[in-house]
Amino acid sequence: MVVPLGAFIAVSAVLFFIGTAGVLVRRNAVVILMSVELMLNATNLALVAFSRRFSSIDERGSVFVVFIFVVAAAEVAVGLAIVLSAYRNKPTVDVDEIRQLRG
Amino acid sequence: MFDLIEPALFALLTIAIVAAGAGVVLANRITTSALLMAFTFLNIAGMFVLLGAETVAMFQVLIYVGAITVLILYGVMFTPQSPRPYGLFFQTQKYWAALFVVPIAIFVALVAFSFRDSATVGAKGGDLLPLATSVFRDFAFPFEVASVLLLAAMVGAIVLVKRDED
Amino acid sequence: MIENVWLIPAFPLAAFLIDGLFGRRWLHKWTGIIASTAVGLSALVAIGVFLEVLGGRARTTVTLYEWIGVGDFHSSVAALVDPLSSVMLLVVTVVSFLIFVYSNAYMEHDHGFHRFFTWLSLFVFAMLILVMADNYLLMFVGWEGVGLCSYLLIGFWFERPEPYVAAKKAFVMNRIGDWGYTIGMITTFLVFGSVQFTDVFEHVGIATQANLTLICVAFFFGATGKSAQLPLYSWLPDAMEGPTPVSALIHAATMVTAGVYLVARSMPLFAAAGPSLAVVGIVGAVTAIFAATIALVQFDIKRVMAYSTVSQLGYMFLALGVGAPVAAIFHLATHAFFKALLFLGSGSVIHGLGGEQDMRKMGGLRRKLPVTYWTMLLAGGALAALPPLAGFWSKDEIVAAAFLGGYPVLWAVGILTAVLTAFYVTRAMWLTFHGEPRDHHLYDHAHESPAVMTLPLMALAVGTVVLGIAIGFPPEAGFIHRFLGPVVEVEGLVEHAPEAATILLLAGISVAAGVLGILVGLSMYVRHRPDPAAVSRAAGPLYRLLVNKYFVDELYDHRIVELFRAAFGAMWAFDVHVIDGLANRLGWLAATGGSSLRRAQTGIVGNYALTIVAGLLLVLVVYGGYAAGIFTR
Amino acid sequence: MPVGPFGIDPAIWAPLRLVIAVLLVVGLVFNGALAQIYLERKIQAVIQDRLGPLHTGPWGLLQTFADAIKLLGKEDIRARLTDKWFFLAAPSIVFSPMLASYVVIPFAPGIVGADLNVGLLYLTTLGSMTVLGVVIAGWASNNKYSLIGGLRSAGQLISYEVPQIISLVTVVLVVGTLSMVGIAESQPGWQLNFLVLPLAFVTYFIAGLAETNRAPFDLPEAESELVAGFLTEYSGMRWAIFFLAEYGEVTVVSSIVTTLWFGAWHGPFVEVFPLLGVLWFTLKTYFFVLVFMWIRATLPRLRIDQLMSLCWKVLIPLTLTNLVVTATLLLVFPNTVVPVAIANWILLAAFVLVLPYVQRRRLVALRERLRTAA
Repeated sequence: MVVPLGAFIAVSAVLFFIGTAGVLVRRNAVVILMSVELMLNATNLALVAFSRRFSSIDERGSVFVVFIFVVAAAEVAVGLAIVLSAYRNKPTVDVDEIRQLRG
Repeated sequence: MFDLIEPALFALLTIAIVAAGAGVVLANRITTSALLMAFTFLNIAGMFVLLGAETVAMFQVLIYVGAITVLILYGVMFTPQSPRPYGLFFQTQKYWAALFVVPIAIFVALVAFSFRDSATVGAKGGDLLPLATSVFRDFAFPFEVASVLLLAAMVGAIVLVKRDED
Repeated sequence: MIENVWLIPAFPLAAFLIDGLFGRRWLHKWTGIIASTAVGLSALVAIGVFLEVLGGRARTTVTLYEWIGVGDFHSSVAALVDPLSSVMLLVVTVVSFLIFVYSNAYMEHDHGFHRFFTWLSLFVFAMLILVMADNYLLMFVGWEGVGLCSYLLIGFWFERPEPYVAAKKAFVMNRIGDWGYTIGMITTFLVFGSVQFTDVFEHVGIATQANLTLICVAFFFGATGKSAQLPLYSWLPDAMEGPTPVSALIHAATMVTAGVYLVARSMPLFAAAGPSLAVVGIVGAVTAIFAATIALVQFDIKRVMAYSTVSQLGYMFLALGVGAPVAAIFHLATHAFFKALLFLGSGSVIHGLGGEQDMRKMGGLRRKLPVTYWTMLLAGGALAALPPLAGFWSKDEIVAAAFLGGYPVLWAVGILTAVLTAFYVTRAMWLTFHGEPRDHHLYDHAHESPAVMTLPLMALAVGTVVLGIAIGFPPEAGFIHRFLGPVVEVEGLVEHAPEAATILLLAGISVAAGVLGILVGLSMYVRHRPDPAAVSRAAGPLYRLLVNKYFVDELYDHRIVELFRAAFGAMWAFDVHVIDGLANRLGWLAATGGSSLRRAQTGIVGNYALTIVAGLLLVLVVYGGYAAGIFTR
Repeated sequence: MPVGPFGIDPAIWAPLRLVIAVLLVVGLVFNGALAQIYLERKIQAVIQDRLGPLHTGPWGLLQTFADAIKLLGKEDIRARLTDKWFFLAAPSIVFSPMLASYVVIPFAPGIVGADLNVGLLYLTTLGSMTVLGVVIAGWASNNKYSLIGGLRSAGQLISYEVPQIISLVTVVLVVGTLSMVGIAESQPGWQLNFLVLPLAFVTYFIAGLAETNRAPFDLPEAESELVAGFLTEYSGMRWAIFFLAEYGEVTVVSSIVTTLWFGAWHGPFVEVFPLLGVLWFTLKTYFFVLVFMWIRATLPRLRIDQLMSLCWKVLIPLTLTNLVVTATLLLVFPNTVVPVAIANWILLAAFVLVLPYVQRRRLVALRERLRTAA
């Protein structure tokens, strides 16, 4: 492998911040979920890169990636369920308009 | 000859990932951003293959592209396509945001690139065997806990969305 | 018989429980009978005990059970049977029995009949505990018990405001006295490590003079509260609002003597603490003369008796002060009989006149209430200390002891008080029984009391006549001296070997004082030489002073009560503004804190995400800083 | 570098091998599809006691070519309101994974695209990607039938993926490796995995049917309800690509079945002529394609709820028990396969006998309820 580790980390960092920007900027709940997925994937990339580079014998990093898969899947499922049930009692998906839980 | 292809592939994949990622955030229509997201996942799987972690790549595609994207697409289909185009263009604090983000970005880039040591060393036999052993032997218990988590999420999601047959 | 000495208080207690629990619904009139029989039985046991002690039985302590055993402080419910306590038991039970029988008739038409007897039995139970106790703590239980019952019984007719105001006053004054008693008790425990009489009196030597005087003065202050001496006496005249038997029993015979018994019992302490005896003597004498002067101008027959009691108690404390405890106890016994008789007599007069107490409306009742008249005449004579009667023997001994003890001033005061006493007795007797009836309507309706009331009067009359000679004949050497001497006399006291001549001389002088008082009284009221009305006009300011009881109550009200009211006002203000203020301030702090935090909950998911990312960036920066060694250089 | 057959020196044999593989794949897929269409129509005809296509060429052989030319000529119309880019991308998203899955299939002892040691996992992953294509097709054509068809088929594909993967895992447990070549070599002569894991074969085959939207599970294209499911808006060559993809998928499933259960290219004289393996392999694969067509012609279509309940209530429990049983037996008797085989056959027998009995009881109960209701 010729590509240095730093490159992978840089890509994952960029992707991570794109995801964060997505979460902060977009107002549609589903797009926020997608951006969160992007962030998770960025971490996956970094984890695998480190795992391949430093612990390729027992792939400790990749184990975490497996768990991130589990968590991501669960998160999307529950996230969508929440969005849909919120949508059901107020016909909007715009995050700023769902304000019933105001303090 | 091989050492030329990989950087090229890496560059290609990076461009694809960053472009698709930005696309997901900037796209006006949600369906476009959903599919761009799927495309990013595919590219990241490519990155994994590039890193020599085939199993993880396979799982990545199987889980992210196969299941999560479809789930998100379901979500997209159920929620209304809002007429007003969303996007960055109506934000007023653009400059404030930039001011805030740029120094942090530089800082992160510095940290990221500080890992300048040698390239990643791909184990010969791919990562199936080591990954499988460590997941099912050393991390067996967390694996069980993860399965319980999944079950809980599944039940939770079903209960949340179940419409009482009124 | 001594072993079951505990039967004596047990009977009144049982009577109290039975009357109290079943009195209202079932027993009604039977409560009186039950209570009287109970006290009668304890009187018999008391007589048994007295005879046994008389037979030379040594001082014994009958313990019922170990009451408190905390660390080195032990106090048990135990009775101390010795000549002093047996005499007191005898006096209390016999007099109570007679008064119980009397009140059966007196309270007959009162709807609170059963309640009266319940409280009366409880009172007798408490008094017996007080007298029998073998340590200060158990005595204090009795002490408080009698205080409570006096409150309940004074305020018996609580429908009218005066009784319960008087009851409250009595109770508060007693409590102030009890405060003194408690300090005394605590100091004895601190100094001697125990409250048992036997332990305390054996180790008197170990205490310093200062401690001893503190203890004695504290106990004496308690005694003044209970026995209505000078600083805390003003509750007794007001206590006359209660029914007459109550005044007779509590405010003549028993409760008021508790203070005298306390000082007599703690004689070894008082003897060892030099100045305290002098204090007792002086306070006693001053109270005697003070109360006597007020009694001169009272028109309410019961008030006259009340002030006379205060003055007689002053005599007893005078006796204790000059170091003649036996004389004090002797006078206590005799006074219990003839004062109870006087009160009951006036009670039957009031009963006869349908509740009228003002002597100015009476007059010439001699023919209407013959038995009451004769019995009260005897009691009056005893009070005025005429020779054959009981009063003369005991009062004469006190006055003699004062002279022989080296206190000529106190002796003079004693003699002067004797004159005044004789005068107001004759005045009272004359105004009620002799002369022309001033209110014919009352006079026509007046009728002699029924046998149930007159019999006790006669029994008491026999007591006043016989008692004096029986136990006190050879002055200073009578039966009572031989009986009580060893227990109460303490070596440190003034030894006075009486020659016959001085005794006769002193006796003569005191008799002369009494006769003088009577003659002056008769001349004023019978022949009107110095007509009482004219004298009172001439006296002018002095007369008004006496009528208003030296403005003592007003003094108390203005000085002390106002003082307390101001103090409590300040405390109330402090509480409201500072403590409540603090609590409210805390509440306010929480509220405003909460509301300001509430604004952070905008409900917009975006804001929450932003804060999370900001946190993340902060962590990143901090980590980066450390990684790059910026912070650790 | 593997030595070529007939002693060709390795330098030449390596690229040659790849070329042969690609040619084989292209040939199998495209010609295969054509042949399958023809075969399908012929078999259906024979089963329905009719003749099938006759006039175009001897015994109607050229019929599919005629269809192909027709489709090529047809105009690929696209409705204006459809989502332009997705509408066009959908066929390729469905077709390309099918084509990509041939890389891993071993046609002959040496001849395989790439011997990935995660071969089987690679196949399942590609299998799951077609779902995306179907959903996009359904969504992009912007009409109700296609949307519902797309969602239904996505649901069906995802739920049937579970039993499919579990049955594959059972085989992997027995064989021990994920790479297809390894599995193929593990079945010399008569040591077919079919004899060891028949139940896994049956469940995989049923799941396979559902994966390819064929026969009893072809609900999305059910003419009666959803017109053509997600295919309604497609016409001309785009529609043809979808069909090619479907037939290709059928071949992929049958080739997986042959490699995993029926000893891929094993057959008489394979050691002598390795290339002969290709012949055996194609024969076996096409035998199963025929079985696909046979089922298509005989079994009636399943309702969506029956389809789902079959998957979740019957197939998944069955495959899970199968997996658990095989795993425990393998652990208990480490290196012999016999107990596993016995257990599997018993389970299969149980499954086969119990099913009709349960159906009959449920039928009786249903009739009972109807009678009481009436």
